[in-house]
Formats: sequence, structure tokens, C-alpha cells
Amino acid sequence: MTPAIAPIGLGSYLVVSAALLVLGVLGIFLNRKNIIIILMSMELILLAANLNFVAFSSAHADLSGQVMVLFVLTIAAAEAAIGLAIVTVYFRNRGSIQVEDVTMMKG
Amino acid sequence: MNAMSVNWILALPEITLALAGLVILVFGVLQRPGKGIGACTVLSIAAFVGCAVLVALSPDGAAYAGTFVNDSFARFMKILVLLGGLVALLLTVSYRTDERAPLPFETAVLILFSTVGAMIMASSANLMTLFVGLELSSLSIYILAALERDDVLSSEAGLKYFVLGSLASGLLLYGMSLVYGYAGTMEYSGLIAAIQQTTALPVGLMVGLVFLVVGLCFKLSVVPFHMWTPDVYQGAPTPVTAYMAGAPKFATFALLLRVMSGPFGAMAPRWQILIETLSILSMVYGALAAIPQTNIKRLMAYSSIGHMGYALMGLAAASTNGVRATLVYLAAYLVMNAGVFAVITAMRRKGREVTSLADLSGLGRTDPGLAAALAVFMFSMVGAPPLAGFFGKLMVFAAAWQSGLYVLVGIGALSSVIGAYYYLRVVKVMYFDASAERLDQPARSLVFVSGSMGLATVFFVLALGPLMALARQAALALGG
Amino acid sequence: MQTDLHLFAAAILLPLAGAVVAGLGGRLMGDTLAKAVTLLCMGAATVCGIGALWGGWTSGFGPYAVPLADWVNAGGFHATWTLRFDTLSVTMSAMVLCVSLLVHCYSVGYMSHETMPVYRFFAYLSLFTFAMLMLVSSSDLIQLFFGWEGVGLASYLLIGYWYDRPAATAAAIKAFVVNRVADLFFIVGIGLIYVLFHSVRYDEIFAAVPQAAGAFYTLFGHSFPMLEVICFLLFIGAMGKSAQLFLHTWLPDAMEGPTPVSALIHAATMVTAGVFLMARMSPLLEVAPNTRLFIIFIGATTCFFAATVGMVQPDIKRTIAYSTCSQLGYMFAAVGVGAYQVAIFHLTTHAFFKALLFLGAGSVIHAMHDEQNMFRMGGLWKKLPLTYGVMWIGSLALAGVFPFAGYWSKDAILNALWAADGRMSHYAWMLGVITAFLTAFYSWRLLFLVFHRAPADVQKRDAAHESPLFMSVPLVLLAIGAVVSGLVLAPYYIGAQQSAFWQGSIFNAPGNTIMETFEQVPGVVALLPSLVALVGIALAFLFYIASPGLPEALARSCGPVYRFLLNKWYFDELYEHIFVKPYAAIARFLWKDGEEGAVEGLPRDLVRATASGAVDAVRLQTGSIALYAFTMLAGLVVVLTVALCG
Amino acid sequence: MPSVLGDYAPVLVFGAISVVIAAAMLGMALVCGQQKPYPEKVTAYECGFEAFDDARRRFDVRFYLVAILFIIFDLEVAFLFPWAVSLSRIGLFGFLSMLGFLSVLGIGFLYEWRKGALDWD
Repeated sequence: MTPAIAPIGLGSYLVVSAALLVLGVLGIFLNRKNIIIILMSMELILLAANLNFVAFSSAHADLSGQVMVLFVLTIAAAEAAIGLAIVTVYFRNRGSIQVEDVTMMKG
Repeated sequence: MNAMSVNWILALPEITLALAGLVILVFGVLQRPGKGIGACTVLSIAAFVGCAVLVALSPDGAAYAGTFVNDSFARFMKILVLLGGLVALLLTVSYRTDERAPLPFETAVLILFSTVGAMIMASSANLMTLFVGLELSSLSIYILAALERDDVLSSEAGLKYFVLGSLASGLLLYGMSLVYGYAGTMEYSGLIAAIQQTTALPVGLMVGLVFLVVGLCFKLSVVPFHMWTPDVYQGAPTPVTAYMAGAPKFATFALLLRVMSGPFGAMAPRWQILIETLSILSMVYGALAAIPQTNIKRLMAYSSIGHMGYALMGLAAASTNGVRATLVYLAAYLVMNAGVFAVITAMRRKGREVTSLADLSGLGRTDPGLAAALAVFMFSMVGAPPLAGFFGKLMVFAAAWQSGLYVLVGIGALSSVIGAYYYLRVVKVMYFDASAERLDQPARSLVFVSGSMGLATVFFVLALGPLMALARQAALALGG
Repeated sequence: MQTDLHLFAAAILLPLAGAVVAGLGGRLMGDTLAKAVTLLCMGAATVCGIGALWGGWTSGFGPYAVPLADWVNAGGFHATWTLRFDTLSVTMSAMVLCVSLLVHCYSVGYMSHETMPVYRFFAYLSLFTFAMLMLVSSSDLIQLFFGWEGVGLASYLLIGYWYDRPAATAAAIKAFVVNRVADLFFIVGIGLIYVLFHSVRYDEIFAAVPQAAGAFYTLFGHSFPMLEVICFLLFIGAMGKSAQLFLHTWLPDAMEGPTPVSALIHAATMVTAGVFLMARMSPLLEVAPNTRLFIIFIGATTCFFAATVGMVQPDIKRTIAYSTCSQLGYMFAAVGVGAYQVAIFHLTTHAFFKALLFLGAGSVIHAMHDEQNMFRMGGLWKKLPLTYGVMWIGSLALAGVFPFAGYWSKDAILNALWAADGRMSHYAWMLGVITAFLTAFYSWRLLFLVFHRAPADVQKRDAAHESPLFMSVPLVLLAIGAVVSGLVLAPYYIGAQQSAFWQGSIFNAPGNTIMETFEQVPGVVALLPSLVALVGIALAFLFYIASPGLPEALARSCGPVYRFLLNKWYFDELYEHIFVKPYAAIARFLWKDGEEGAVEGLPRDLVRATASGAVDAVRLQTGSIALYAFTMLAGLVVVLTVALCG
Repeated sequence: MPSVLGDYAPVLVFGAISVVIAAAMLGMALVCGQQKPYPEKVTAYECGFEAFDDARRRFDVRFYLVAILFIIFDLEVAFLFPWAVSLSRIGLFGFLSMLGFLSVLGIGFLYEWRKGALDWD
């Protein structure tokens, strides 16, 4: 049976992942409100990379990309956990997690 | 896949250190809260020393299906990393928060884990190992930076480092994915083959490389990816700052050197200008921005930015001599940097930490020993002969000169002059300003660290011969 | 022989010993002892010097070398402290020592009214003498230059001795600066000599002259014979020291120093150095005929110029100073025609009578309590009989009246100029004869104004008194010298025994026969200088004794000429406009714009830029996470662009 | 003729069936259940949240803690899948490796436990 439509090419994956990356990046420095949003943006960036890995892994028929994704996933989890912990500690000390408040030190 | 190809004996130092970390963690957590901290630290120090011995004895070769490599370069960098971690551990011994509480026992464990990550970075032969090592190192440091949980500055430092560090990791990872995609492999050896096959490099590979380098430059706090450095250095507990200024930088340099002279060595003419630019920016910015600083930890942050610029000079030279010069520079940097942070850790008045430059006023009279040590470190950072920093600078300048990077050398010399201003200002404050109130008697461990580092700085020249031979061997291992 | 060399060395080093002891220890030992030490050293040195001269005369002059010490030994260049013992150096040394001793002695009396301690003065005098002795006894050009500069330094110190007088310090600086200008040429000349001969030792240079005659020096596309260039440069150096035209301006101003200093400068040290240099370099000058023509021209013109200016000066010391300038012109003219011996002869006789005139003038000034304007003197001959007598003797010697010293030497010069038989030497002869007339005129003008005319201030005249013994003894001794030195020395210096006397220390090229032929001139030519001198004396008598109104009337009727002469041909004003003002303007520019603007300003601006750069750099560090992230990404984009496009 | 929509027809069917089942379950509960509401019954669940409220409300930080702990252990399990699939090929070494990994996780768990992170109060 021939596929009903042409397979989605590598280029499309790359475009999606690039879009994700840009979204994540913009989310970090355009966001002036909540630090949690920054954490979410970070996940987006990691996911963009993951998408790339998977896509390339499939394109090259090379498993190592997918193995990498597993590592990235766990590391992303650890990172999120640590991030949340730090945000929590920060909130307890400062009473706020507004991005513009994180400017005690400068100069 | 069988056990033989795993060849885990090569990774024995890392495995040992990681297992020691787990054991200490279990030991520490089984104590009642606030107890057993000293024991954990002592155990960690012992683990470091043992690990260093194992590193020195470890054989050459590749392990874990070629993802992990051990050679004289890796050994050299691992020893530097271990020394950096060891110094930070020694500084934690006497460190107390402003509430006179010691840092929790996890500090030692985290430093330990971070060091394991750094060592893995130094041995990585695969993007995967690289990333895992880097993250292990970084994640530990995020926590370390925010370790003083009741201190708002510490948690802000942790937060900033975390946010920006994750961004850098993300970019790095994205770059890796592109490199993987366009080279088809994550092995460094495979990358070399892939690059040598193509005459025109794919744009994707180039972009990936840039992302990769940017991610690493963040860890090195190279301008313009340095922004976190002053804030984090200031806010983090001083021993942690000392750690951040040392081990991770060495490990990142190990990575950068390995990646740049290994897989991307053939592309040297294309990235040389890039590294050169980054080096110039770092040296100049580090020198300039340090001038108005009044907090010595911030000052040291800018100082380390500048030093990374100088160390990059060796990489920019893109030669065996250049790599060797960078290695020697890093060794000199390790010695004097550790010494300075030992002195900063000793800066306490009535039990509270003071970090203002003005607090050093008249130290030359109130504590001549400490002041003399700090003066030695400052002169060394300036690059005054015959101290450690002089030889480091001399070698990177010479290497860059040999590679024809005259502009780089000129700007380096110029920023050294500017840098001398703020380094020597510290000396001036200590010896010529009216005395501030006495500092507390420094703890013995701090006296030991600052004293031994001071001696090492002064007598660096004695070890220069063997050091250069080792560095040369390491550089050759990388090139061959 | 060895004894003579030791005596010679002692003669040269003793003044240094005196200068060091008096100068460094004067504060401790006090004035009297310092005076005694310097006087004793000078006395001993003079005895040694005359002993050396006598020894040299009886047992031959060598030349010998008296090594003292090693000096510079760098690479291929080797210089030593070595004294040269030959006729020229020994006679010069003896002359310098004699005059200097008398000046020292005279100074004891002259400086007795000083309120400040004067040990410094005596130390300087001895140092001055030592430097001049080093100069004349040098065996290579480096040592000569050492003495040359030592003389310059000591003259600076002495002219500006009264450092609380602005005029004196200005004059000292002027003398120093003008001499440095000349020295620049001199040292370039020495450099060229080293380039050409690879040595600065006289023996080696003179031996190599024949081989070097063909060398050329290319400058601005023109080739000049190397030796001509060298001699020209050396002559310019000599012009500065010997106050020849264009570089003479410092000499009259140097009168601001104490009068004994003037006597020393004009008679024995300093100004004679140039003539000495020319005589010393005779082997080189002999092969530089074009330079010698230039020397004649400068010498003769100076001779005439200075005499004309001397005619109208109201200041007694300036009159004598211009007279010196004029007489030096004679000497250079003689050098120019190759009659070096005659020049040295005139130098020697001149030393006696010029020292005499200065010391006599000093005696007058001393008696009149530091009055130097001749028009405010007058009628002093009865009050100062001794001074009056010696001034007559000095003036007669200066004017060249038979048989006084000047007659022998000056006539010899004029005869040599005539005998040289060239267009330039005839020009010089003509000016020389005119100058002989002018010399007589201004000398007697001085005498009549000071001693005979109705006193301008009778009280001051009546208060005048004859000088003390310390001053009168040197006067008498010098007067004897002024009378007899010409008669006694002529046979040796220029007469029958000249070749036995000089023993080759002055070189005359084989074709240069001037020393044989200068006596063979027509009788009219030989008599003319004496004749015009007598006319000059008569004219002075007419102007200042017979009809005193005449000079004023003449000055009024020839106003421009008079003012031209009174203002010394406007040389100072000319230099003011050509050199001083542009130099000051350049200096001001360099100071205000160059130094303060660029040299100081650039670092200051750099520092300011660095500081503001630092502030800006820190301003980037706002503490905002978003901005930090943005900076990173901007950096990423830039790096990416560079990597992809670069 | 193959079309994009045609390809996704099974999804549509799947969606439709799930809607039907969900509606059936809710409808059955409405129809069959006995409705006796009283205040205790309609207030928030024991976690303490209002069931219907502004999402941006503050809530207890301990929820974060639980989330943090959960997410780590949750994702580490991801390694178990490839391990389980390829266990037959990686042999004893692979098996022991996973045991090592799990024991590291176990130590983490021990740490959490001893630190009291698992206690709600």
C-alpha cells in the first residue's frame, strides 16, 4: 500500500524545531512576568533539540540520536526539578518571582 | 556489545568519585540534621586525593564504545579540575553563614558530583558524554550557588545562574543536534571523518558549531556570554564562588580544546577569528568593568572574565604551542585564583562575612601575612615576573605571536595594563589606606590554602619545566 | 724626561685638586683656607708647568704620551685619559697656568668686598683652569671635547656667579646656549672624523690624513670632500668658543661676571680654545684650502666688526671685550693663511696684555665701586698711578707699538696676510690694517676717558684709591709680560728657531711656505700698521682731549652709523627675530599644544576614556535576567553572522 | 481517492467513540445515580483547592515539592523501556548496569525520605 500522502520530510521537522527554539528563546527574554514561564520556555528549547535529534536519528537511521533524547529528557526533568526548587527558595526569601524583581545584584 | 568493549577501568577515577559521593550522601543523610558535616568534608577530601592518584595512574585508551577517552590531555585537565574542587572543599571547612551555621553536608557531595561531571567532560569523546558531563557539573553548581537558603542574594545568584545556564545548555544542545544531523554521528572521530570528506561545510554544521561554542563560552563566562558571572560570583557562598571560578572552567576549556582541535581542527581558519574576537572582548571588558567595582567578589568575577580571555588566546593560536600555553595559563590561574578566594573567605569581621574592598583597608598592618599573600596573588594576576601569572601570560602571548595574531597580542598587553590598575588598587588599599577595623583571625585551613597557594605562585617558576613538559605532552595527545 | 712628564701631569691635575678641595670642603674650611688651597695648588701647578716647559725645551718635546687612566672601552671604540706632551700643549699649559695664577692672586683682592663666602668662586676658577688644561693637553678628540665642555660649564658657573643678578644669569645662559649651538657642529665633526678614520686619537688621525684626502661626503645630492666638511664643522665649533662673527654675541654679555673671570676668559681660557683647536688640527686644515678661505673671511670680518663696535661702547669692560673679539679675528685670519705658529704667538702675547687690560680695568672698577661706564669716570690718573701706568703699557701692546708684545705678533699676522698673496688674504690684510687703526683709537679713547677727562663725579674720583697688593702684584707682573713677551718669544715662536721650538707639533704642508716668506714683505707694508696705530692714537687725542665736543657732534651728524655701531650691528636684535622669537613660538606651541595638549593630554584622555568606558561597561550589567539573556542571544547572532559570512 | 481527511478517518471514528462513551458514562450516572447534594459533599476535594476557581491563584508550595519529586522518578523510568526491550541482548552486564542505576535512584529515594521531603507535614 502506498502512503496516502508523501512522508513528512526532514525539512519540516527542522522548521518545527526551529520554531520551537525561537518560541522558547523569545519566551525567555520577552517575558517580564513570571519566572515559571522562563522554565517552560527552557523546556521548549530542549524539546526543539529533542525533535531535531529524533528527526536526524530517523533520517540517518542511527539510533544514537534517540538515545540522546532519552538522556535529554531525564536531564530536562532534573533541570526542571532543580529550577523549581531554586524558584521556591527564592520566593521564600524575596516574596516574589516577578522577573523584574530579580535585580538585587547589578553593576 | 560485551564487557570488554566497555573497558570501564579507564573511567575508574570517575566511578570511584561518584560512588564515594553516593556513600557520603548516605552517610550524611543518616546523621542527625546538622551533624557529621566535618566528617563528610574530610571523606570528600580523601575521595579527591584518592581520585587524583587514580587519575595519575589511569592508562590511555577509549572506553564505553568510544564515548569516553583517556589520554594525557584528559589526565592533565582532570588533575586541574580535581585541584580546583579540592581547594573549594578546603574553603568550605571553615566557612560559616552569617548565622554562624556551616554549609550543609550536601555541599561536599555536590562539589564532588560536579567534579565528576567536569571530569567526564574532560574525557568526553562523544557529544552525548559531553552533554551529560556538562549537565551533571552544571546542575550541581546551580544548587551550590543557591546553597545559603536563607540568603536572598544566594538564592538570586542560584536563580540567575540557573536560568541563564539552562538557556546556554539549551542552545548547546540545539547546536549538538544540528552537528549530529549534518555530520551523521556524535563520535568525535566520526565528526572528523565527516568534516574531512566534505570540501564545503554545510551551513547547518557551521550553525551547530556556533551554538556549541556559545554554550561552552557561557560556562567560561566569555564576553558577551558573561553576564551572569558578576552577580552569581557575588551572591554565591564564597567557597562555591571559588569552585565556580575553577573546576568548571577547566573542564569547559578541556571540552573546547578537545572539540576545537579535534573534530573541528581542520576548520581552524574559520573559527580562529571568532575565538580571537571573543578573547579580545573578554580581556577588554574584564579589565574595564572591574575598575569601578567595590565588592571584591564582583571584582574577581570580572577578573576571571579577563583571564578566560587570555586563556582563549592560546586556543586562538590554533597550534600545539597554543594549547600548551592555555594549559599552563590555566594552571597558573588555578593557583592564584584559589589563593585569592582563600583570602576572601578569610575576610570576616565579628563572624560576618565582609566583601567590600574598603574592608581590606590597612590589612597590611593588621594582618601582614594575609595581606602579603593577597598582594602576591594580585601581582601575579597583573602578570608581574617572576610570579605564576607572568609565565602564563608570557606563554599565551608568545603562542599568539607565533601564529601571527599581532593585534590580539597588542590588545592583550593593553588590557593587561588596564587590568593592572584595579589589581594594584587592591594592594594600595591594603597598604596605604587608613586601617579599617581588624578582621577576624583567619581559620587554619584558610591560612593553609592561602599560604600554600602563595608559595606556589611565588615558586611557580621551579615547577615550570615539568609543567611545560606535561602540558606539551597533553597538547600533543590532542593534536595526534 | 720622565720627570718632565710627571711635572706636566702634576701641572694639569693640581688645579683639579684645588677645585675639588675648595669646592667641596669650602663650607667646612672657610674662605681663607679655600683661597689658600687654590692659590697654593695653582702656584705649584704653575711651577710644575714652567718646569715641564723648561724640561721640554732642554731635552726635546716629543711628542710623548702621558697615560693617566682607561676611560671608554666599548666594542671597537677605545678612549683613554692620556696627556699629550708636545710644544703646543706644554706652551699653552704654561701660558694658561701663568695667567690663571695671576688671576687667582688678583681675585683675592678683588673679591675681598663680597658679603657671601667666595670659596665657590675660587673653586670655579680652578675648575675652569683645569678644564682648559685638559683641553690643551688632550691626546684625542674625546678628551678634548671633555675639556671643551668643561670650559663651557665653568664659564657658565662663573659668568653667572652673581646668581642674584638677573643680567648675570641671563648672560650665563646665553653664553652656554650659544656655545652649545657651536658644539653641536663640533661633535658632528668629531663623529665624521671617527667615521672616516675609525679613531679619535690625534696620532692615528694625522697619520691617516693622506689616505683620506680623497674621501667624499654626500649630502642632499652634492658631494663634498670629507676633510673640508670636517674642518668646516670643527671651525664652527671653534667659532662658538672663540666668539667669531655670528656666534660672538655671548662674549660682551659675559662681562656680567666678576672682572677676574673676564680676564681669565679673554686671556687664557675659553676664547683661545678655538684658536688652539685650529692649531691642533693643522694637519687636517692643511688639506682643506676652501675651509681656510672661509676662516680668513670670518676672522678678518670679525676683526673689523668688533673694532668698529668697540669704538663707541661706553662700558669699559665691553670695550675691552670687543677688543678681544677683534684680536681673535686676527688669529683666525692667520690660521686661515696657514700661519698657525703666528696665531699661537699672537694668542700668547695677547694673553698677557689682555689679562693686563682686564685686570687694570678691574682695578679701576674696584676703585670706582663697581662703576663700569667710562663717561662717569675721568681724571683718575693721579689717584691710580699704578693702574694708569699698566693700562698704558697694555694699550701700547694692544695697539702694536714697537717694541711692545703686540707689535711682534700683530705685525707678523698682517705680514703673513700680505705675503699669502690671495684675494681673500688681501681683503683680510686691508681690514686688518684698518682694525689696527681702530684698535689704537678705542684703546686711547678708553685711556683718555677714564684717566684724563674732567671727572663726572669729583667726590667719587677723590674717594678712589689704589688697589691692594694682591691686585697690584699681578698687574706689575703682567705688565712686564706685555712689554717683553713679544721680544723674547718671537725668535722661538715665529723666528729663526721656530722649527727647533715647535718640533712638528704644528704641521705645515710641504707647499705651505708662509712661515718662511711672511717676513719678506715690502717695507711700506710692514710699517703701515704701526703708522695707522699712531694716527689712531692722535685721533683719539683730538677727540677726547683736544676738542671733546667733536665726538658728540660726529655722533649726531652720522646718527644712523653711530647707532648701528652702538647696537653692535644689530646682531642681538637680528637673532632675536630670526631665532629667539620663532624658537619661543615653537617652544610655546610644543608646550601648550604638544606637551599639554598631546603628551599630557593623550594619556589623560585615555585615562578618562578608560574610566568612562568602565562606567559604561558596568552600566550594561543591569541585573535583569531578560537583558542578560538578550545579550547572550545578541552575541549568538553576531557570532553566527561572523562565522557564516566571515 | 486518497485524501488527507481520508487518512485521518480512523481518528475521527476514535474521537467519536470516546465522546459517545464519555457521554454515556456521565449520562448513566445522572440517570441512575441518587442525587442528594449537601455542603460537605460539594466543597473542594481534600487537596484543598476550590474545584472551579482562577488558575493563577496561589497554592501550597508542597505541591511543587511533590511534583518535583515525581517528575524525576517518573522520567528515570524512561530508561527502563529500552532496557526491558533489549534485555535479551545485553546480557548480565546490561542487567547489572540497570540494577546499579536503580540503586542510585534508590539512594536518591533514601535521601528524600530521610530529609523528610515525603512527609506532608
